[in-house]
Amino acid sequence: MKLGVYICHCGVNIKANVNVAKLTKFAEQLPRVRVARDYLYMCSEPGQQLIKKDIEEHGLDRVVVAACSPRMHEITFRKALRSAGLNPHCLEIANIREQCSWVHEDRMKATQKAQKLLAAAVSKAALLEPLEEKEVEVTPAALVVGGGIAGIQAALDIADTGYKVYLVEKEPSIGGHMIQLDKTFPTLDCSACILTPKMADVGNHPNIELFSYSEVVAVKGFVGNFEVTIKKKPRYIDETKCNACGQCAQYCSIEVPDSFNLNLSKRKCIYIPFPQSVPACYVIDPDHCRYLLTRDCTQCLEVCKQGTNAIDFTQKEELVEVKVGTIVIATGYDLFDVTTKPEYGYHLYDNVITGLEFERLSNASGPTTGEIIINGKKPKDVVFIQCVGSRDKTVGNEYCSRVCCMYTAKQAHLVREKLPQATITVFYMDVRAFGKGFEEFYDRVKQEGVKYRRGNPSEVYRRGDRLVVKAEDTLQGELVEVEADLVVLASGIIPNKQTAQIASLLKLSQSPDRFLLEAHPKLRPVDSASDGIFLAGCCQGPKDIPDSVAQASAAAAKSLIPLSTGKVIIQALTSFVQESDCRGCGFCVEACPFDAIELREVKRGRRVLEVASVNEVLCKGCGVCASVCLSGAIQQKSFADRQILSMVAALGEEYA
Amino acid sequence: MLKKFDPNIMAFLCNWCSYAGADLTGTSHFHYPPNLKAIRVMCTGRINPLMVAAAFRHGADGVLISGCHPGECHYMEGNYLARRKIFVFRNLLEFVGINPERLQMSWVSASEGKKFSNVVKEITEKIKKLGPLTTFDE
Amino acid sequence: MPEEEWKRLVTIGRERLFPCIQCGKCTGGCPIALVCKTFNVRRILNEVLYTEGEEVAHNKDYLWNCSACGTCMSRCPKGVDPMEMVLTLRSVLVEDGEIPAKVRDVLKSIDVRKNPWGMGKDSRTDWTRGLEVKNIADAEVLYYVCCTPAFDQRLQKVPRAIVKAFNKGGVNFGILGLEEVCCGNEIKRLGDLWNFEALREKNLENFKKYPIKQIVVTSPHCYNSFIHDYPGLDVEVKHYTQKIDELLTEGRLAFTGEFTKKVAFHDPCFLGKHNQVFDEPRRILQRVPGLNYVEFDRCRERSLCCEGGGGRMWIEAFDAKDRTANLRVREAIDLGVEVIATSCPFCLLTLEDAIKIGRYEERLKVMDIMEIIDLVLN
Amino acid sequence: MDKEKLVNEAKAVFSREDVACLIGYGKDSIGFRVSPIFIRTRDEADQLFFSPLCSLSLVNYLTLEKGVLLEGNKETGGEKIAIVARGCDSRALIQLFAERGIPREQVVILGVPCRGTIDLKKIEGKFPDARNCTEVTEAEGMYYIRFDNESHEVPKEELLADHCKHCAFPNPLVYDVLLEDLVDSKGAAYSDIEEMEKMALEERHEYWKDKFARCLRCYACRNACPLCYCDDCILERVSPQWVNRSVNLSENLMFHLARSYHLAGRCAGCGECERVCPVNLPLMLLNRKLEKDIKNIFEYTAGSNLDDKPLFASFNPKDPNDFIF
Amino acid sequence: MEHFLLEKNRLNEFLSALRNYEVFAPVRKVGLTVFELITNPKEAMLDLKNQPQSPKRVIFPQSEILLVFDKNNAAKEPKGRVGQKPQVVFGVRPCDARGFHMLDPVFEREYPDPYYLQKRQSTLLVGFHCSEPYPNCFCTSVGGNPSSPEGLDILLTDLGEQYFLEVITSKGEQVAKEGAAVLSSPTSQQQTEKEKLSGMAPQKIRRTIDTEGIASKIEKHFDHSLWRELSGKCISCGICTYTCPTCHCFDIQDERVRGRANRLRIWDSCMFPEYTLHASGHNPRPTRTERLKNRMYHKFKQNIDLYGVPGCVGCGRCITLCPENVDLVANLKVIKNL
Repeated sequence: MKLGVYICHCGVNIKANVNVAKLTKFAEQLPRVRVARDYLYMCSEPGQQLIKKDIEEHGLDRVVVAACSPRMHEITFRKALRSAGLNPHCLEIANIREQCSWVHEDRMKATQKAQKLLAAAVSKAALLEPLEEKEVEVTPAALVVGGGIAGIQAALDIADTGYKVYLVEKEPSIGGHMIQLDKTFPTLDCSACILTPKMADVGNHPNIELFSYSEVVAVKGFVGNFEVTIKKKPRYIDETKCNACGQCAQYCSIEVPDSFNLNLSKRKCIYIPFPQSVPACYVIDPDHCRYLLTRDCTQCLEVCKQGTNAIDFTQKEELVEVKVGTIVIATGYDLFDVTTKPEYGYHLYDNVITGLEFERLSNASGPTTGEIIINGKKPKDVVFIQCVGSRDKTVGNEYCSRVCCMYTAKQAHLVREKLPQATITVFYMDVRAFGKGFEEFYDRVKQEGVKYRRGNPSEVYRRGDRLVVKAEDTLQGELVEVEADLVVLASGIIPNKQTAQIASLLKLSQSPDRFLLEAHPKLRPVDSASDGIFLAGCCQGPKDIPDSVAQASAAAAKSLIPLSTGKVIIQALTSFVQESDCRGCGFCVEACPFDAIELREVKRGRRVLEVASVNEVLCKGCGVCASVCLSGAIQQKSFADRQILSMVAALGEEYA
Repeated sequence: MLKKFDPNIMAFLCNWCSYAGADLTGTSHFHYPPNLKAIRVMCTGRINPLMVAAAFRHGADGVLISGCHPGECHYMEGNYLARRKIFVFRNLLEFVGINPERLQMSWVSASEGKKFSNVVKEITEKIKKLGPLTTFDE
Repeated sequence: MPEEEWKRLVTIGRERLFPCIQCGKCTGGCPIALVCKTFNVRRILNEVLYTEGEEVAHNKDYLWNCSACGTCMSRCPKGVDPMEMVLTLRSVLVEDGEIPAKVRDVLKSIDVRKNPWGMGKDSRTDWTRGLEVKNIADAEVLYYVCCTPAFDQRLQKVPRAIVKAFNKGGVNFGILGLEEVCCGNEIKRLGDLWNFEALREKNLENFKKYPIKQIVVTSPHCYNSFIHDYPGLDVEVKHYTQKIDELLTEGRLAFTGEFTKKVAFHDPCFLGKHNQVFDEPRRILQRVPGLNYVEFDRCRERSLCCEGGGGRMWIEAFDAKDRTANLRVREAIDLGVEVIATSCPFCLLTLEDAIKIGRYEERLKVMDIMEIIDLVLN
Repeated sequence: MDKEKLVNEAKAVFSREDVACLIGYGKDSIGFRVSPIFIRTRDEADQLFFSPLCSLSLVNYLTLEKGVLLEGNKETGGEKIAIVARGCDSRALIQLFAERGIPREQVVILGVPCRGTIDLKKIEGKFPDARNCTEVTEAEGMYYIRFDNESHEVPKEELLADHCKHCAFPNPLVYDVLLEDLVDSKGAAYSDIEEMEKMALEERHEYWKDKFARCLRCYACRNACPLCYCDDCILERVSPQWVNRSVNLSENLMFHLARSYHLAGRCAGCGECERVCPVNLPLMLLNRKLEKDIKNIFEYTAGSNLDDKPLFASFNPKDPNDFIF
Repeated sequence: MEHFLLEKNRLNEFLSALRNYEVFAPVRKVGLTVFELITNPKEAMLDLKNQPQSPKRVIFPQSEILLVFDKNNAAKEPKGRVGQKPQVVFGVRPCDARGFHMLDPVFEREYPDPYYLQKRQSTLLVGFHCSEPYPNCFCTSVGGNPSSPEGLDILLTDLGEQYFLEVITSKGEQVAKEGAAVLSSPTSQQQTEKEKLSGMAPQKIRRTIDTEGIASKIEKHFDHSLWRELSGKCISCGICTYTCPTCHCFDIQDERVRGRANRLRIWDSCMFPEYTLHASGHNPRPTRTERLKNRMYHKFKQNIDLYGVPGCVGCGRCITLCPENVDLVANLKVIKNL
């Protein structure tokens, strides 16, 4: 057995805190080590060449790299091994950067620790075995969860490439939050005008199967072969028959708050969320429908019978199973609940509204047909308060929501446009106008006479029939009380309330801000940590529309990789059974979370007995089986007991 | 003069949460004592408590096992299975007179870089207070 | 005062300001800033951040302006506690002997007489005259009276009413009598951590001496102190409004009389903002037959401080153009209420002064909830 | 126990043609000793007996070098093995069946309700010179012992094996033939363990150090255990080497930690490990400590139900979590 | 050789006088009597019964470090082994002393074993006349005697208030000299008393077997099916071999823990399946039947062939301690009667 050890300086990242020269000397005297070298950047092309050359010249069997985390460059070095003709699994990485040089100050101690980590890696490497990687076929279809702008974009991009897409949206229509917006910053395009054509494309696309008013309830399998269960909620209307004539709604006698308009107006109990809904199909609100609740009203049914006869009260919840190769998550965001900040009086005063409510108020299809009328009056003084629920530790949202500064600027502009006489004050902590055209737009709004005052208002209260916004103008260092008829709270973005559920369904991680965690913040921003699952839009973090669209297209492109290659390599770290040691107790079978192990009969001498057997396609390589096996018969490749124990033993030794 | 006790702490970290979390600690340059040395496993469910015993036998004064938060296991339930085994094994250790505090477990997600450094600091302090484990010195 | 705690207050306290982004929400919400231009909490924090801690305290009389209402603490988006820093700076002043004369008197009184009012120790139980009140040695629930209602003749009505109500409700309670000493809430907030420590020790010793199951207090200030400043006290502490509300809910107490006035409740800061007790006083008032309950616009979390806390009972604000209690009284007049109800001895005194200053005695009264209860209980 | 009934039932078992061997208890010629005996023919069944002296478990013979018991050293085919089993033995059997150590169909169980058995070390200590014991019976909390033409009465408590004192399963939980009426059983009690738990950590440490330092690593505890039956024990392997061959406190402790951990959620409580130990290690304390915790916390009792999932292959999301950071 | 008398109450003084020796004596530990190095004579517990382990381990320890490897893989002698103090093993039963006689040729002949011999030479055995044999003792059947001085350097006989002390060897004489201060001369009456006790001792042995011709029977019936019957209850543990005064099989292992690397000699047991397991996986003694037969063959055939005596001193431990009552004497009888 011949080992090569390669120690990376990582520029100064490792070298500054670990004595690389000493480490190299140390490596040279470790058992079975044939060559030990250090280099400025091991991951660079010349660095890899060094390894390849040694493999060829010295006939190395195993390679140990002491560098950054294996989560960083394991694949890089495996490729290097492969290209030099060595099995890529004959590689062990000692993580002396993330878990050593970057976290310890004392250079001597960091070097000692690096020695131990290296010794452990070397002792494990000597026990590594070449592994075979297997390929499996990929189901040529994708699932997109969420029908907002990100989901729509991802679905269209994948479908346009020729693959089947299942798009699941929990609301009766796709469109997401974007369809509720009035104008978009900084260009002031009409949000609906640019979105509805895309929605229609989705509705008409031959490769897209839209599940609206549906939810994903179960996901099994792995990249290339996911099995997804979708729950279709009953609309009580036959999608194929309804022509959205709207007669039913005219006859319906039940009025309920219109959630599309954020309850600023009413809608009927049988309704279409908005005129351009996709699918263009009505839906019955089961919580209020008199027929469904008490069976004493059939108004809509009667009128529809005379038309397309689309209403069907017998509809039941339906579970549909689909198979896909990849998944794009685009579950979007929810608005921060401003009632948790009582100082702003949102729960008390009608003329304190959220930014999204302002969008509906300002929208031509909104409850006031686009006129800014509050409590029957046009406001004379309008105050915008920024950062409500963003950058706020007390409500657990430490992050910046990234869109509020600009949507506030846009809304201030819309007020100026619609109410030229009004005074407009924006209270801000910092104006973050970082995007293309943002700063220019901010300038423009200020030129339009919008007063920007630096200070985070502390409270809103009533004085007579007006509101007072009390704040310190921190640039003046004085307390100000600004009177207003309309206060708009720039409420921040929080992860969709179903995010945790989605995360547990798909075994995804959430970052501390509760958004879904990407595989790498810089280099894999659209991948999740699970192969074949990608993130798009605000589910991963607050974003504006162009960023969401960009990420959606990126996620689509990433998810197309396995679809178009048609094959994925299944990970090699599966379990295996040493049959002669197996006593067939079945503990591993019971413990395996993936049903990847079964008992099968074998003949041993004249005896017929049962032993465990691993299905390598189903095995995910967690190693749970190995830890419950009493006879040590089932082991995980590259993480076998003897390999782990050798590391334990090496870490226990003291090195000079 | 006695040499100041510098405990040897071994950690088994699951690849998906805690090892990634420990990497994030590094990327964020949060410092922690160098006493802890990690062994990567794919899942805490892989860890056999006998590995902990072996760690003690081979010179560890303390052992940390860290994985995904309950319900967040990359393999669905490995961390739950690990928790049960480690719980039982800690009781066994305590019963034979080995302080169970020497075997610590934590849930550290891939995003909890700060938490990981805090956990390491805390466990290092704990083990320092307990002093060297001499039971397996022979 | 252990040296470590001292270090924490001064040094670590500064570190806690590092997340501050100078957004001004503290000053924006500060009731004192409303009446007193020189007092700007945000700026104080900034100065502490710019300088090395201690010296920033000196020559800043306005540090004594803070009423410790806790508004800034509850609103800060970064979880910084600006109030705590102001109070810490006060303790630097006390340590260095830079103490206003009136405060010095209070602290001396505490040191010698264990009450801030300069009253003789022996007169602490004068308020019980004509009432039968058990000593805690024979009871389960400790009624902790507080110095202010015990000594102030105007306020003595309140503990007397509490005693009557508790007796009616069948509460097995007793008092510490002459053994009672100040809780130290105000003393700590005046920056005298040493005297506070002595009081805390004395109180804990008192509480340990008897098998106390519960402590009920008159003053929100005592309530706050026992809840937050007494680690190691593991007895349940209740404000009297909580206890009365409980008695009413359980049907052990019922109102028979009527009180046909328009009433608004003024939230004491140490009950509301500091300890989130909002509902109990309101529930009590709404049960009073005939009472027309209205709400101040600024109520609950947004309530306006009366300027009676943080030791401000003994210090006039520097550079003040008005008093917030006066503003509060004007709000009440605008609202058209006849009675401001409150449940704090300090609020009662400050608001009563404000009514006198505004010459509203004919139109407006301030009453403790217990005084109203006393009227409707018979 | 009625010897006649035992012998008759045993003979009845042999009238079935598929039973190749019956494992039972036989009286040894010297002292109070009882031996396992292997009956292969109907007539040999007369040697069988059962008394409170039958403190050993026979279950391990089912798995010990499979096949040795069967006629002509045949590999196990269709032949069945009959076995005399007490309450604890039946738990071991259930556990064995559950983990496929041997198929249920291959075992014919003659169940014996058991009132507790005598610790050989105790009775030999009391009567070291007894040559030939003829009878031991139990009534009203006393043992009536006859040997070498002498008769003695000894309080049961004095001779009862320690692990029998806390027995919660005196009756066989699984059997084909029941040899006597069931006896009253009491709930599980762990006063001995609780006492140990009250000791200071250091005190317990010293206690066990003293014990484990004596261990000879003769493997009798493992070999006698009905549930230690791997063909190739991991504790003797060289790769991975969990335990070194050296016999010293460290390695002995490793060995015993591993042994008791491997029995967590599996130990049937028969006390064999403790009985066979030549240096008197109180191994059942370890097993019972784990049994107690597992029962109290996971509501799991090994060998009580054929359908139970293995303890460590299952979990409850509500399992204890407060020891975790 | 000389005879002395030692007052029982001066035994501690006698032991204290042996300053130049490391004294091993039976001590009571966790309910067992075991031989250990004592520092205080009061620890000694002169219980001849209830010794589950023979003093064999004092000279031939269960694990013994032979070599220590340093970082450069250079081997060194372990510390403390060379030039150690002479040892006294106190309280040895005559059968166990005889056991050393059985071990000596094994370690002396062909390949003299320095580890054993060095210690053996510097060790003195002080034995006790065995007046109360165990129920399973059968020393007289294998050429022993409960009062035999064979293998001992000093033999003590319990006379009630005194010990009758016989010096057997010149090594023993040295010890007697060191402890001379507490020794006196016996009276002739005491001499007679001692001889009377010696004469009575063999009669107390209750288990006997005539071993004459056993060796040939074993050889003749090597493939008899009866062996399987005899071994049925054996569970292949190591108790019989590990407690036997004459078993001497060992294994050599290299072990590395915490950077310490040692070459060790560790007892092995022919009752373990691994004992004869070949690397190929083949095992010439695959079951307990072959193993039990081998042990008897070795003791009662092979040992006689090699050294002229059975490799058994009749201490009875393997019978008493066998958890499943595999009874050597009974088994020998079965073989004999074939």
